[in-house]
Amino acid sequence: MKEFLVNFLQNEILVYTIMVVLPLLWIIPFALFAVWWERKISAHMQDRLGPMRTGGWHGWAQTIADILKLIQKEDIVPGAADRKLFNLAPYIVFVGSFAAYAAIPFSAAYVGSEINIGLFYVISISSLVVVGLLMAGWASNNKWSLFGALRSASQIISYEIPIAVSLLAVIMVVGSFDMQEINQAQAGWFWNWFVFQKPPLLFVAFLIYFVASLAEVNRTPFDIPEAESELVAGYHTEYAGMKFALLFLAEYANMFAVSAIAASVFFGGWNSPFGDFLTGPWWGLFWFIAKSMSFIFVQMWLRWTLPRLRVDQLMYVGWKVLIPFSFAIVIGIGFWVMMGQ
Amino acid sequence: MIPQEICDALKAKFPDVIKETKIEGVFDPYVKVAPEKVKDIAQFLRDDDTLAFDSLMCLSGIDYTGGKFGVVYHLHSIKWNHKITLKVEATLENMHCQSVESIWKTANWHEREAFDMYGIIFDGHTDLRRILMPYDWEGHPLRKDYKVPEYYNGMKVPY
Amino acid sequence: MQTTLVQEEVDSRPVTVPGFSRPLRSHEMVINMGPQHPSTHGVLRLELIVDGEIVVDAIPHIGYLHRCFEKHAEYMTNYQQVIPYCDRMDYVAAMNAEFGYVVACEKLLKIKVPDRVEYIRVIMAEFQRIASHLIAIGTYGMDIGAFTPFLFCMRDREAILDIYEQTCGARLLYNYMWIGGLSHDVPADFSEKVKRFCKMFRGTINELNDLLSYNKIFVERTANVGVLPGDVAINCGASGPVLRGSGVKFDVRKNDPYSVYDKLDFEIPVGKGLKGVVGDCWDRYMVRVHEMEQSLNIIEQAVDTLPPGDVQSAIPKRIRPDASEVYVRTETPKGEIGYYVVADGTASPYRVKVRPPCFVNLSVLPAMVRGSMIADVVAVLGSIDIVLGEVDR
Amino acid sequence: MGLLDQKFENSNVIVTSMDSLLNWARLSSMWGMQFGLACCAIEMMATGASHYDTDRFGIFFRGTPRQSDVMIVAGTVTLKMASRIKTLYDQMSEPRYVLSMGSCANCGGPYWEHGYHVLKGVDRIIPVDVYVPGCPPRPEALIEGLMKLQEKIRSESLAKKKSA
Repeated sequence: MKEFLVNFLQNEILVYTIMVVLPLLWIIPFALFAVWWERKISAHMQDRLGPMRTGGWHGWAQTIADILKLIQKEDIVPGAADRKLFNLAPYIVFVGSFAAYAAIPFSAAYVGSEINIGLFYVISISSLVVVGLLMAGWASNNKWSLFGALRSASQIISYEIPIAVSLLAVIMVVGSFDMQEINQAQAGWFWNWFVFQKPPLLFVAFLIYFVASLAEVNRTPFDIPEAESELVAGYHTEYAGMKFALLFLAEYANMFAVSAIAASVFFGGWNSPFGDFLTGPWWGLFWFIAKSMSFIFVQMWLRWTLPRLRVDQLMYVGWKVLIPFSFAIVIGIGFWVMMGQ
Repeated sequence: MIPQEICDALKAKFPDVIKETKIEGVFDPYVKVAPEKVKDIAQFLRDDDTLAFDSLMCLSGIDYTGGKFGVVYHLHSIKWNHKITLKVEATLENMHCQSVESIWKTANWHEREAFDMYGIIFDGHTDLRRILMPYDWEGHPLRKDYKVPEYYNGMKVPY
Repeated sequence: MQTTLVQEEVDSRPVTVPGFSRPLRSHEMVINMGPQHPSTHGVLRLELIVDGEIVVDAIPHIGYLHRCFEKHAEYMTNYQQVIPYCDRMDYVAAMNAEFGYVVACEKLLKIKVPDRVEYIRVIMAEFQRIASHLIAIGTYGMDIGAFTPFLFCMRDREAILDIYEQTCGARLLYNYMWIGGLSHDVPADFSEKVKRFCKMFRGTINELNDLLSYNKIFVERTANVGVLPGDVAINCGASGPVLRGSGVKFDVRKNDPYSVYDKLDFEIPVGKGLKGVVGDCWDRYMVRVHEMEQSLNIIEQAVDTLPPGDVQSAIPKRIRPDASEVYVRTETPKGEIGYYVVADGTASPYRVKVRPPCFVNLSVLPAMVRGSMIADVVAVLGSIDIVLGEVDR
Repeated sequence: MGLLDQKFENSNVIVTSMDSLLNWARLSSMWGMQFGLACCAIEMMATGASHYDTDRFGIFFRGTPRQSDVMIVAGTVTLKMASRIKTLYDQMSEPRYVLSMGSCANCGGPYWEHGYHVLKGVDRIIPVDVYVPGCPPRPEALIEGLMKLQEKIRSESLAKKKSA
């Protein structure tokens, strides 16, 4: 796609700009509808209807109204807050989650940046979010926010490790960090997907990744940083209006990012599940988004079903369960790959 | 134990602090005692094996008008399933009464409430503060002669 | 809410901070939980002194909903007028709150109410117990982080409210039990409705158990948390599920029966420490679930033996008891409610003192949360199931 | 601002259509504050729960005042609580609305005469947009009150708001 655009527009800077803007064009409508979708899904799980009025058909315009309203809201900075950090934090959070999209392959023809350390880049850049959250919590000068920020920092840092190590298992099989190469390695029928390879090691690796990714995006049962019933609203307790909307948007963008990684690393990414059936760049996009969305659905499903862990139990799961298992899998895969050669 | 036996046991142990006992003609038989001996009596009632009043059901303050106040203790024994009521009288000149907080922890908040509502001071209470009313409220609202203030913190109180 | 981090040397003397109840040491911080906080179940304020996530001390501040019930009771023109205020005291279990008051007044007046009235009262009180426990369990799930059980509980509660609405026209605050009788007789198809509900609700309890009670995360969060030993519970005056959760088999309905509870057959569930120690949050929670099952048993028996008759025949024309006083306690969903009614021979009570169950149960909270984590405070507070209207009156 | 006010007074197509868009957004997404005081709070919970479901109107409850638009004062306001309610109202960001639910919040309700610790009407400390009578109001009544508030928002205008 890059070559095509360069040939077409004859301007590399313009092409790069377009390539960058494309994921943004996806994230914003996605986040808008994901919020609506989540409200509808949760409502139907709870014997309710969810938004019904706004925009006519089943309240489809609910989140659009929400965002338009949030734009109109007064932008409050609490008097005792650290003004600079308070204002900067939502942008850092958003940049952190948005930058991860640069290396995610949406289709065989499109990936924002074809860097050969793609997966490594995604893992590391998404850690930027934690800086933003810490800033938000600290600058609010509110004790609940501070608790939320400290909890999210400890949580995200702890769960980065099992995520990275479980993805390492796949990297060892492929022998490359390049996301496109990982996707190409899973071409063909669905049993070629890594989740079904080297049974059951990579399947367990996927489970570890999925559990840890829930913690990474602060979803139940690991939503302790914003635990409504404990910390009021966690790190964004003091945020109002558009800044809150940005934090909210970033949360959903993050949700999609981790689901997209799960889809492309373990579930064949843009590959069709049925060999050559419905392949091509556009169908690739379709398969990729469909797979990611199904993970998002599972995330929502879990959120409206499970209770929340306590902070020490969360650390227990991270350090004493997920990390040892993920290391064991890496060692197992190492032996397997070595034997195969 | 029937109430008569409880009264007899109390009279035998504390011959001079029991002011009045009433068993017949009332729904809840009661023993009226001196306010400065409540704690000893309570200790005895709880620790004596045949009485074993392990729970204080209720502690109420009451204003008998004319400057006379009272504290009423409703006791119950889960072990023996019998009840007795203790009564104590205080006057406007001497609003003191011994605290039974160290005997039954239930009394802690109940005594604070009686203090808040009637101004009865419980000697030996660890934390005798207002409980329901704001800490800067003036007066004790459940007294019969209580007058509602016109304003509190700039807010008009009467309708 | 202002941040009050006191920087001192580690071994320094405690520093008194203006506006807070307790001196602080250098590594401690005060956080103010409430009066507006999603999980304080109303307007409770907890002053938490924390060392990181560990709670060093919790100091409850109540009175944010002090609506002067006792003053109103003294100023009413007759005994009957106090009943609506009883409703508003425990607004989650209004039937049970007014039950205690009417039993006390009937004892003062030495009235014997007809059997039909007693049975209908028991049915209504047990329905209210289920409704109240549904709210308790639902909000407890929400405190722990599970949102969906709350909505399921509220949905089932609506079925009970429908029965109430058919009977007396109100959803929440009924003024249904009058001194000596009831405001309305039950509707014609009452028995079938009640039986249908009982059948439906047994299934719902199983659903609730699957979704919440035996959920691994829920058990992890609640078992071994906020342990209250039985002897401490008795000494602190705890009652209701809090007392029974600690393994003490005491229920006013059985041990000091009122109304027709002595003619009905039911069990008293107690905490057994199945998932942890006896007296932890899970035990208190589970006692509520089992109590709902027992309430269904009581309702079914009472509906089967519901005698015919007039529900207003025993209502006295003139309510003017002789100068006397009475203390009556009954079992509400939260624990035992006690009414100490002093009559002076006039038409209105001289003094009505309420012994609110939640008031006493809440005073146990600091002992239960010391040394646990902030998240546990929420878990323990939810397991006590307080209603602030009753704590503050 | 004289000139600009003048222009807004004669509401033209742009202003009115902008008005209706912004009003639509505000009235379709009235996030309530998760804040109950007394009996009415239980009915408010029932209104938010499965049977009545305020989420149909886009109303759901936020725990923090910063992110909420409508404060439903559900229950008796006591003198001890009054200053806290004022603080919470001040913490909410504009545009904000107050719905007074139930007789107690309207005027003191059954506690108006002898309630020495009850504030007789929340409108003595904060401005109220909609009053819902009842003790407690049924969920239908609360929904009606919320729809009245929607009507009120619908009639707001950029121009009028400045002059008001």
